[in-house]
Amino acid sequence: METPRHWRLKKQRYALIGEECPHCSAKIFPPRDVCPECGLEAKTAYQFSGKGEVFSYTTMNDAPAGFQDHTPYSIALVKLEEGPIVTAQLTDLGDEKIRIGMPVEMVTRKLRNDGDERGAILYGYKFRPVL
Amino acid sequence: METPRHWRLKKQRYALIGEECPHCSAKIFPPRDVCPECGLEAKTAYQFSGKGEVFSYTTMNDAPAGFQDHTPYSIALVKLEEGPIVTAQLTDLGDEKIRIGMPVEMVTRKLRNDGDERGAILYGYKFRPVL
Amino acid sequence: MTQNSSDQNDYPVLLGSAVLPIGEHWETSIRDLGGRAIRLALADAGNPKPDAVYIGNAYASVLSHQANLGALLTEYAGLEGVESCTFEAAGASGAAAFRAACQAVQSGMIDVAVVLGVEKITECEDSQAAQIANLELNYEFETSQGLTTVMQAALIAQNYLHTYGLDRSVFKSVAVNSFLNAAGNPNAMIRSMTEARYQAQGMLADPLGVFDFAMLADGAAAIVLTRAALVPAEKRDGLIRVCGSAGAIAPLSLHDRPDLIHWSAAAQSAASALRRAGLRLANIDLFEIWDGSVIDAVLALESIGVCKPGHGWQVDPVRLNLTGGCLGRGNPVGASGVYQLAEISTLLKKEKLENGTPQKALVQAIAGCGATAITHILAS
Amino acid sequence: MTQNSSDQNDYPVLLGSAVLPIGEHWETSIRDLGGRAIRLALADAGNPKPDAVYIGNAYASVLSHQANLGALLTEYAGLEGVESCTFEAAGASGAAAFRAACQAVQSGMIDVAVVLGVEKITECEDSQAAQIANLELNYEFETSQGLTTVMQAALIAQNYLHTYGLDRSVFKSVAVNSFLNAAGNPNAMIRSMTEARYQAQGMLADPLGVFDFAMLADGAAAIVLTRAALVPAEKRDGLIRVCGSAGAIAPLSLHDRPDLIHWSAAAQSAASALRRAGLRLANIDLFEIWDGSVIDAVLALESIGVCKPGHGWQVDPVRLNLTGGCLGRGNPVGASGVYQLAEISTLLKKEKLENGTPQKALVQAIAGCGATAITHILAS
Ligand SMILES: [Zn+2]
Ligand SMILES: [Zn+2]
Repeated sequence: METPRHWRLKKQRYALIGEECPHCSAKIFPPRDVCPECGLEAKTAYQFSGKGEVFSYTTMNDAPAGFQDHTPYSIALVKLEEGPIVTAQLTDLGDEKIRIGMPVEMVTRKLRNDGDERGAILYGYKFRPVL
Repeated sequence: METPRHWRLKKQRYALIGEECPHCSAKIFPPRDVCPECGLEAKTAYQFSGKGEVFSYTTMNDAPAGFQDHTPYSIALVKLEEGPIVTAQLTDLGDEKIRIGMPVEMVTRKLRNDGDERGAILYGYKFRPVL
Repeated sequence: MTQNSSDQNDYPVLLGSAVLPIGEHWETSIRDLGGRAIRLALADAGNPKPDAVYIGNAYASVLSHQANLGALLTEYAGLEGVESCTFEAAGASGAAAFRAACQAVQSGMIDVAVVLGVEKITECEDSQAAQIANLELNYEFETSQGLTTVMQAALIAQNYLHTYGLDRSVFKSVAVNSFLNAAGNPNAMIRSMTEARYQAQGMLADPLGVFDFAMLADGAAAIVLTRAALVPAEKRDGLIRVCGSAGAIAPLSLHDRPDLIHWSAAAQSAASALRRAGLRLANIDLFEIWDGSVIDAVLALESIGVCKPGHGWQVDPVRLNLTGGCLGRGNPVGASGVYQLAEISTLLKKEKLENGTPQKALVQAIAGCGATAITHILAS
Repeated sequence: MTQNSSDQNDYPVLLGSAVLPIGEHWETSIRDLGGRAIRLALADAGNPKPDAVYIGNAYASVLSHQANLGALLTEYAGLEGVESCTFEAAGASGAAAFRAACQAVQSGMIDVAVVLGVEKITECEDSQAAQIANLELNYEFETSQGLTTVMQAALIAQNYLHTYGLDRSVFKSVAVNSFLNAAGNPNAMIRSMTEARYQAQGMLADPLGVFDFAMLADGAAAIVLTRAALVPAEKRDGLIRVCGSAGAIAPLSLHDRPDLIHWSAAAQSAASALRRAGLRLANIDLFEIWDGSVIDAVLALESIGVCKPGHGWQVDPVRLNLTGGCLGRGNPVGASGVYQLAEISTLLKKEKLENGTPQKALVQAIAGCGATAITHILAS
């Protein structure tokens, strides 16, 4: 398990914490040093609501290592209501057919085993249809 | 375990089989497409005698993954009597102190676990003092 | 940027090239693949003494546990003493090495450069090879969410079909064009794909099927370059020259892109390469376009301006991927850019010999679904 | 090869640079490290618009599971649209990227280039980091026998001491020189090593001790380059220029070398760089020499010709590794070549401002115990 990296990313993955640009108020996720909107420094933490909609999606039948438990699984680009797009798995779909524009919300779920076959389990954000 | 690679290298590792250049008779180990002596193609298999002497050596106290069983272990550059130099572990040293010029001969031993922590064991050449 | 190289005799010219068959070279190490391609290309070029070997490779550190190929492969090819290093830009690695070689010979610091593209996929178990391409995603915010390169292409394709109100059958023409052309390329891997077999493919990641992706495979190709001024004037006319070259990057992660289906790097690198060559798109006779997946080719054609937005799948009037493309050739990732350039230059040379007609080709390599694009303009 | 660049105004000049402190940046990703160094260097250069970002990095594919840093880091630094790729030659990666940038600006195809060296070691467990350097050995015939980079250096050092009838105490002067110089470098990692502590070190691999090896660590450094012709004449004099540059390779594996203790690549690259600069060794005021291990520095000094064979440990008369070298600075492998060049250029600039004296420095990066060497000559 790659402890240093997972420790570093914990906040972002568990709670969808990004940044708000102090100069132009753009909301930023994943966090970055420089605001992609205005090019100035951005360091103020910002808690996203976790609400958004499906911007694009696909369903994979052939899962990579660490993800076989979830096959077939669906990934979406989710457009958050604050603006940024997030790459995330969809979950709790039941019989619902995914469609572009579908409203979704963030939940915390088991993401994967670490892939290094050392048994570590990684938790983080996924999105589910808004009930 | 990386089966394709180990299968490919089996002959060279088990039996110290290299090449003899058909143009200048240079003996070559590890095998290569081009003779380092004359620059022409070399493809004729050649079985080395496995006799040689220590050209340089060192002993390591801090072994890499896959080699911890053997710590501390010694590696030498062994100059084969046919000319080429081989990188190999020294084994069966007993109380003998390694020295440059020491006569050694090839034996087949367990080299390492595969390092990928999948339990595969790799055999190949090591060298021991000539008794 | 400002220098118009075609005014001068310092533009790069190809002295020779070699490609090994793409496929599963179980019995051959990366050293042998790379060393052979270098030696064959130098022989094809009449054995000039090279000053540098630039290597395009994406995966050796992971799959072969091997770094510093520059020293390993170059010495193995018998070229001790020259300079050498590895270039990595995922699928555009080989093209990046070629572009650096162009700059090196043009700068006057290097007289003869060898560009080697080499990739050894079959060094490990299949499961590891299947994951290797995911290195080109953002590990922290894409790979760790379960995204793969296949799903990345599918997300883009989904957005494309949705935007233009199309269905997945539109992808057929681009894919089948490459597969049918591969039948004529003896070094290609997929030489017997038919339209019917393509149509019967299974879905891999909606809306893309298994044959919409180029298969990863082993390969090595090499090209020898110099600048025109070093070639006797009477021989210069027979050589393929590089009259334009440019690269560009865009955001790596899809979630950082303002638009998924306009590929700014593909557009910019093609426009810059044409401008440096003093050419317009209408002057180009052949296109060698990246089709690591079928959506790569569709969006490259639109972004370059060959097709209108929403029409990149209508390839009929274009001389496209005559070599078989990545789909038909197989995709030795870091080497594919060198295969593109070596095979197109061979074709240009052959057609000029046969017809006497000089032609121009635009050759573009793409990495990471549009994250990186490198374009070269070759002329016979 | 033939062009004497100092006659013309197309030689590369350094517009600015930046180095981050070397150490354990647990809290910072490779994106942040790289992005910051690029932005700080551009700011130091007065924020010119770059055309290309050349990245030296050796381990991201393995330690960070991340390829195509060209797109990832360059876009992250806010430079969408420019071109970018990664250069790998183990410890010489950063120097390889810098040399390519020199050729690019000199060719006229690129006006402003950024060279970034970045390495993120603390991304994984210590056990994985400890093995990472072994990627630069021949996996099939060295690593798989149990050889490590530490043992490789020890085999060479053993041969050196045996050949000249010396004992290991001779290595002290080279190591202590770097450690004492590091005390004055605020970005260096090992700033409080004393001669007594060095003397008390434990043996790691006979005949070398733990302090005879530079510690791997995280780091990022960047340099902005252009060619002199693009700088107003009155400003040109204040800039550091690159008056010579060359690389060379030798056999990667020790068992393939006819001589373990003469490093042909170090000798050839230094001689070529000096020749291209129109200089002799006697014209060099400062030496920045690779000391990833102490034997690296000893043999580089002998191979370059600064010291006679068997005397590379007698460094007293030379202004050597004033920055602390790799031993004192810490070794962010693929970035170290850029640290060398950035720190020496800052020093040359400072000393010229203080004394008015122009000076010349020879800066050499080495990979794989002499397998690869890249030399640059900087002048103030
Ligand atoms: Zn902003
Ligand atoms: Zn021979």
